[in-house]
Amino acid sequence: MGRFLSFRLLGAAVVLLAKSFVIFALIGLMPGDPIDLMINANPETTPEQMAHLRAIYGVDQSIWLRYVHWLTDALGGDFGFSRIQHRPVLDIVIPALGNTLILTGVAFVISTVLAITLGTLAALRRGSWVDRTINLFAFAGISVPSFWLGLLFIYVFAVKLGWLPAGGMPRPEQGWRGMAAHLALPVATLVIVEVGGLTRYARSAMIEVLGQDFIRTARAKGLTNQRMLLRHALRNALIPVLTLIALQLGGLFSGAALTEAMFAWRGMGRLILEAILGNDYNLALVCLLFVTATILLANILADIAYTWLDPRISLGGRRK
Amino acid sequence: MSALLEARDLSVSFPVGGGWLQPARQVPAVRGVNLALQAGEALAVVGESGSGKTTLARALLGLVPVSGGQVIFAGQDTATMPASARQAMRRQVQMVFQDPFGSLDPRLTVGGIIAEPLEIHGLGTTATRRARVAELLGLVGLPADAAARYPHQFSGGQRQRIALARALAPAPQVIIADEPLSALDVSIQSQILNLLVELRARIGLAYLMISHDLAAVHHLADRVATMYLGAVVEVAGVEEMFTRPAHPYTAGLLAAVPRLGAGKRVPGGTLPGDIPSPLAPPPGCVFHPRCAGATARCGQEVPLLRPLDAGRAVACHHPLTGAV
Amino acid sequence: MSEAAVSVWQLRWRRLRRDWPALAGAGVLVALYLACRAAPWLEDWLGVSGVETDLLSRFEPADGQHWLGSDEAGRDELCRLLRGGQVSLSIGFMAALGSSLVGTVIGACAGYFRGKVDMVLMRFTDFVLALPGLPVLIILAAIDLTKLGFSQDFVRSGDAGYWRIVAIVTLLGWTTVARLVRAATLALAEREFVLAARAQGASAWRVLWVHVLPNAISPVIVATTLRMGGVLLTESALSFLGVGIQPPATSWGSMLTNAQELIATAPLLAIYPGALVLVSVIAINFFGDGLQSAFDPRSDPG
Amino acid sequence: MTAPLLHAADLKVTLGPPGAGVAVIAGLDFSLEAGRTLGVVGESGCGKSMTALAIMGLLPRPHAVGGALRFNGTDVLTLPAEGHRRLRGAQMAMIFQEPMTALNPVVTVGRQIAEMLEVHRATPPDQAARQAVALLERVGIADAGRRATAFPHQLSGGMRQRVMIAMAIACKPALLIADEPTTALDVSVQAQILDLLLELQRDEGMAMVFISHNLGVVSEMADDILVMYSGRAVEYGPAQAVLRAPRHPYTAGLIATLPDIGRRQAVLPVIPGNVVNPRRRPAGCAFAGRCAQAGADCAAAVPMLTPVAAGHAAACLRVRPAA
Repeated sequence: MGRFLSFRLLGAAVVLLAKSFVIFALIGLMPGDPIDLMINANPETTPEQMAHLRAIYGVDQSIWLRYVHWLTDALGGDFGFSRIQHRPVLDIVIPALGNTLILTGVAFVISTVLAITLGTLAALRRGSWVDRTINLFAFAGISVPSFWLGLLFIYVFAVKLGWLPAGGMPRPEQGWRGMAAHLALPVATLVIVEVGGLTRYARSAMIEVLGQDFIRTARAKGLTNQRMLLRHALRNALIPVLTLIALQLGGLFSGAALTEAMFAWRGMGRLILEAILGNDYNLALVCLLFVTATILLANILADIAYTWLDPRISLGGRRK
Repeated sequence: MSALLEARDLSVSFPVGGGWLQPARQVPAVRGVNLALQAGEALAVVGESGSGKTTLARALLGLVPVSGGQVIFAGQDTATMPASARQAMRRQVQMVFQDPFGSLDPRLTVGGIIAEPLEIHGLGTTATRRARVAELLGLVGLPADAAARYPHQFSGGQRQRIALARALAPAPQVIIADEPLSALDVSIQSQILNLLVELRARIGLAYLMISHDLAAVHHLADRVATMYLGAVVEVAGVEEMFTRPAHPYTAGLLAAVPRLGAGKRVPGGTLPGDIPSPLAPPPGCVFHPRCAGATARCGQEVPLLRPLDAGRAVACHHPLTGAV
Repeated sequence: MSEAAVSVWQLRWRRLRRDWPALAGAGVLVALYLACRAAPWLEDWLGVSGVETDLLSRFEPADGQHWLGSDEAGRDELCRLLRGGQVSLSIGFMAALGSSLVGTVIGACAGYFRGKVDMVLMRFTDFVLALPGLPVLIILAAIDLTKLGFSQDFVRSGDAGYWRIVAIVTLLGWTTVARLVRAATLALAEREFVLAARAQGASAWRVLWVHVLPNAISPVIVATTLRMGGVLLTESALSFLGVGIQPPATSWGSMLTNAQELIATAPLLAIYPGALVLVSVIAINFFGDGLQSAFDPRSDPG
Repeated sequence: MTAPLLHAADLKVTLGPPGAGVAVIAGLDFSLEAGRTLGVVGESGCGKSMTALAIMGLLPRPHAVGGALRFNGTDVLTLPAEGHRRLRGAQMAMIFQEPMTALNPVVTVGRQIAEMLEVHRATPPDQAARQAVALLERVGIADAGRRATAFPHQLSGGMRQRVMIAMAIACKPALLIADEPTTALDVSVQAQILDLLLELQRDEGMAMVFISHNLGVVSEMADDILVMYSGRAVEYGPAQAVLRAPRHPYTAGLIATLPDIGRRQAVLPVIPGNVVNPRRRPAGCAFAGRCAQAGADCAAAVPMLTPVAAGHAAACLRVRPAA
């Protein structure tokens, strides 16, 4: 286990390094480097001053050199400053990461539990009206543009009915009620968007498992339906579902980014969008790396859960 | 007479596991097999799953990479022969597979499937190919209009006939058949078995038949080789093998075949245990843990395949002598 | 014994023909597309425009001339929706097709050549798949194309905006198809009819073209269809954020750019484009799902 | 004479929705005394596996059943689902063809065996686990204590089938149904499993329904043989009588068509044609299309199972009934 973990963490570090370079390079291709922005702010800059500024900021160097510089500083704990907020990037990123984890965590737990329950129900009542209703609901969830759904929620529940806040963060003195009220709409949006695909996947995984020989054995053993489902079917059906969840963590985050933007939730997604659209590249870079690192860690956790669910898989994902 | 197709000290291993940093382990599937198929001969290879018989067949066809030894076709080493000679060999050596549902491409018509070897080897024109397909369909007992239909419109036995027609298309000298009967219903097996016998008599083919069905082998083969854990343990003419097996494993296999009309079974006398893992073969004779006649020597010294009497060889320190 | 020849595709068509939600989905899509193509004709007939701004008739309610009213710049909402739909649907189609082509090539290479090629390509696929999609898309959408050597003229033209969206959605969208094709190719390589062709000495090219790809194509068709829905959603999100289709060109997504401000005053203007995206994606998904069950290898005869 | 343990009277099974169903069993009669073995032989699609599933109450849905199927005097076809569930595993058990897929891949074999005792005997888990180890020893698995903690993929095919058997006999059922139990196994392992089944039957006195396409295997296991063709019994009687003096042309053909190790023939006698698809079963005798003795009368009506000797019956118009 220890060996596996250190091996995986090392692998994740390598991937993170590769991603940091890709993102660094991509951001370098965006219009308006810091010098352009300064020049725009002060049209009287002379070419000599421009060259000088470029040298100070290192913009005249090759992308490799700039990357190595940035990386050395980052490894030393210095992630630089945010251009818009004039604060060290880490001071902004850490609370935002916490907010995102609250939002996505709640949405993730609800959608996973809901998907597995609905998927199992649909699989058991295959072809019935229950199955068809769940299927329709799932299709609608997959097909709806999340930001548009968020808009409708805001219009109905905040503008028309006034039941819930249209967005923003709860104040600390509002306690858990404030948290719940502010979370309700973004979580509902995220859950509806995420749960459709998962439900359909859980359904087909369950149908697959229910058709397996060992389920017939379980019935031949005279087990009750409940025991057959909980002890034999569910755990086997969870294996492919978990794979999909692990693969979709990046997607979950993307969905969260849009939802955070809609509901002014101060999370990583909103921060990244603001940073990119506001040309705050250093902030965007660090945010993206933190998100990537979180996804990689979650994937390692998924792998560990995988070996626990399926004894045929050895740690490291190899089938024995 | 020189052999048409021959395995010389042939070994095949498959890598298992391995990743970015760990090297893969090699699992030996075929270990130093010497076996020669003469022109016009029907040679059967029998053995249980894990004996390496299918891998041997695929190695002879060049479908899996060989890790040691040689495959000789018509006196030439296939590893060093020029591409044109290899293509000629592929025309001369055809294969029939076990699963008649998997061995025919569902997207092609039966005519297209049978004509494919002709196309690959550039034999004939479109018109002559069509005529050849009709001729082949007749040869394997299918109506000529079958050519326009698709494989899923045929039963298992009919599909195995189609697979045979495809194998016969380029007029080969050898057909390697890997368990050609085991996926078929009992009443269909004998139809195909008869067809195989009849085709051999009419065309003068050589067969290499891989099978675990000893009764079918007895019906079809001239000579039989028994394999165990990747190695040939006994080779003999079919009558000698079935009446006086020399290797205890062959004898055990024969004894295990259920017989009709022998009355209800009396438990006892069966081969104990399972075939061992090729990753951890027992020392000495790999069969000794399951052998009733094993001695201390069997646990230490690997027996070599050596001639016993005319046309018969056995890899055993204490070959059996009596009849069963 | 004189049974008619029935190919696998004929059997699949028979199954699809009985699947009314799938047929309804396909019907809705075709109807939407034709309606979108008819936008210029409709504009002439009604004497309105979905392009020209008319600041004197902003926020008009629906009437005989403006069937769905007019928007914040006085353009006819219906005609604008139809023109936007042309762009959205065609981006969906092009990017889904592009993703499939890229994915098929990468997946087929990985599955057929295996070993190191497979390992490298699949690591790359995982890498792309694990990128936080939307932020990377936004960065890609904002990239200064002149820094990549494209001419100023091209970059400023409307075409660049269209093709940029198609390209970036393709760049991140091929992974599903690549995985599917790889899995299908790997499975097919073990099938005995592929072994049979190899035993005949068939070239790698022939094995891939005659035996592997035709048998691997059905999951690709399904994935391409479903991918179209995904592209529509992505395009609308990017345009909503202001980095997608740029004015004067329009798409359903770009019509939603101002939706957040309009939601309180003119909610219908925010609802229409999103509803059309929803309807199209649902139609695509129903059709794709129908294709999937019609193409299910388990209902195919061997 | 006491009532038989298992008795089928005009058993009919139709699979599929009403109106579009396929009659996979079209009227079947047999009975089985306690402690004896009924061998059921037939080719694919003849309905032999469906007979087993009907006894166990595991027929795929939707289905319709007809006739009667009495187990210990109770008609299991009309038994409520819960009542049938209580019988399964406790009084009737079943083993299958593929021991790999028939075992749950993510549960240890010890737990899978112990579960039987927990469900049907309410045995406490620790005690059930100990009994599972004893059962593994009973079916000839060496080092049973360690094997009980293994997962199915860590065992060989033969050992997995032994695990299935241990599970099946855990509650000492009166009836064991073995559906092609050795088809997926090698001959040497097949012999071991057949021996094990015979020893267990001798010690526990359970009755067995032994289903196989392999006449040789059935002949070694069965007291009585039921030969099925296209959903019906074509011949039924004591094993030796059926094998030595088959009366139905299908049985006779099936026996003649098998290559015999002791005797090499130039050409094997064959049954021409293909196995009948139950969807396209002809009126009259389903075998008539492949039968050399068939005449116009064979297509007219389904022949009834008619006694030809003591306890021996065949369903063919060409056999002369016993006096």
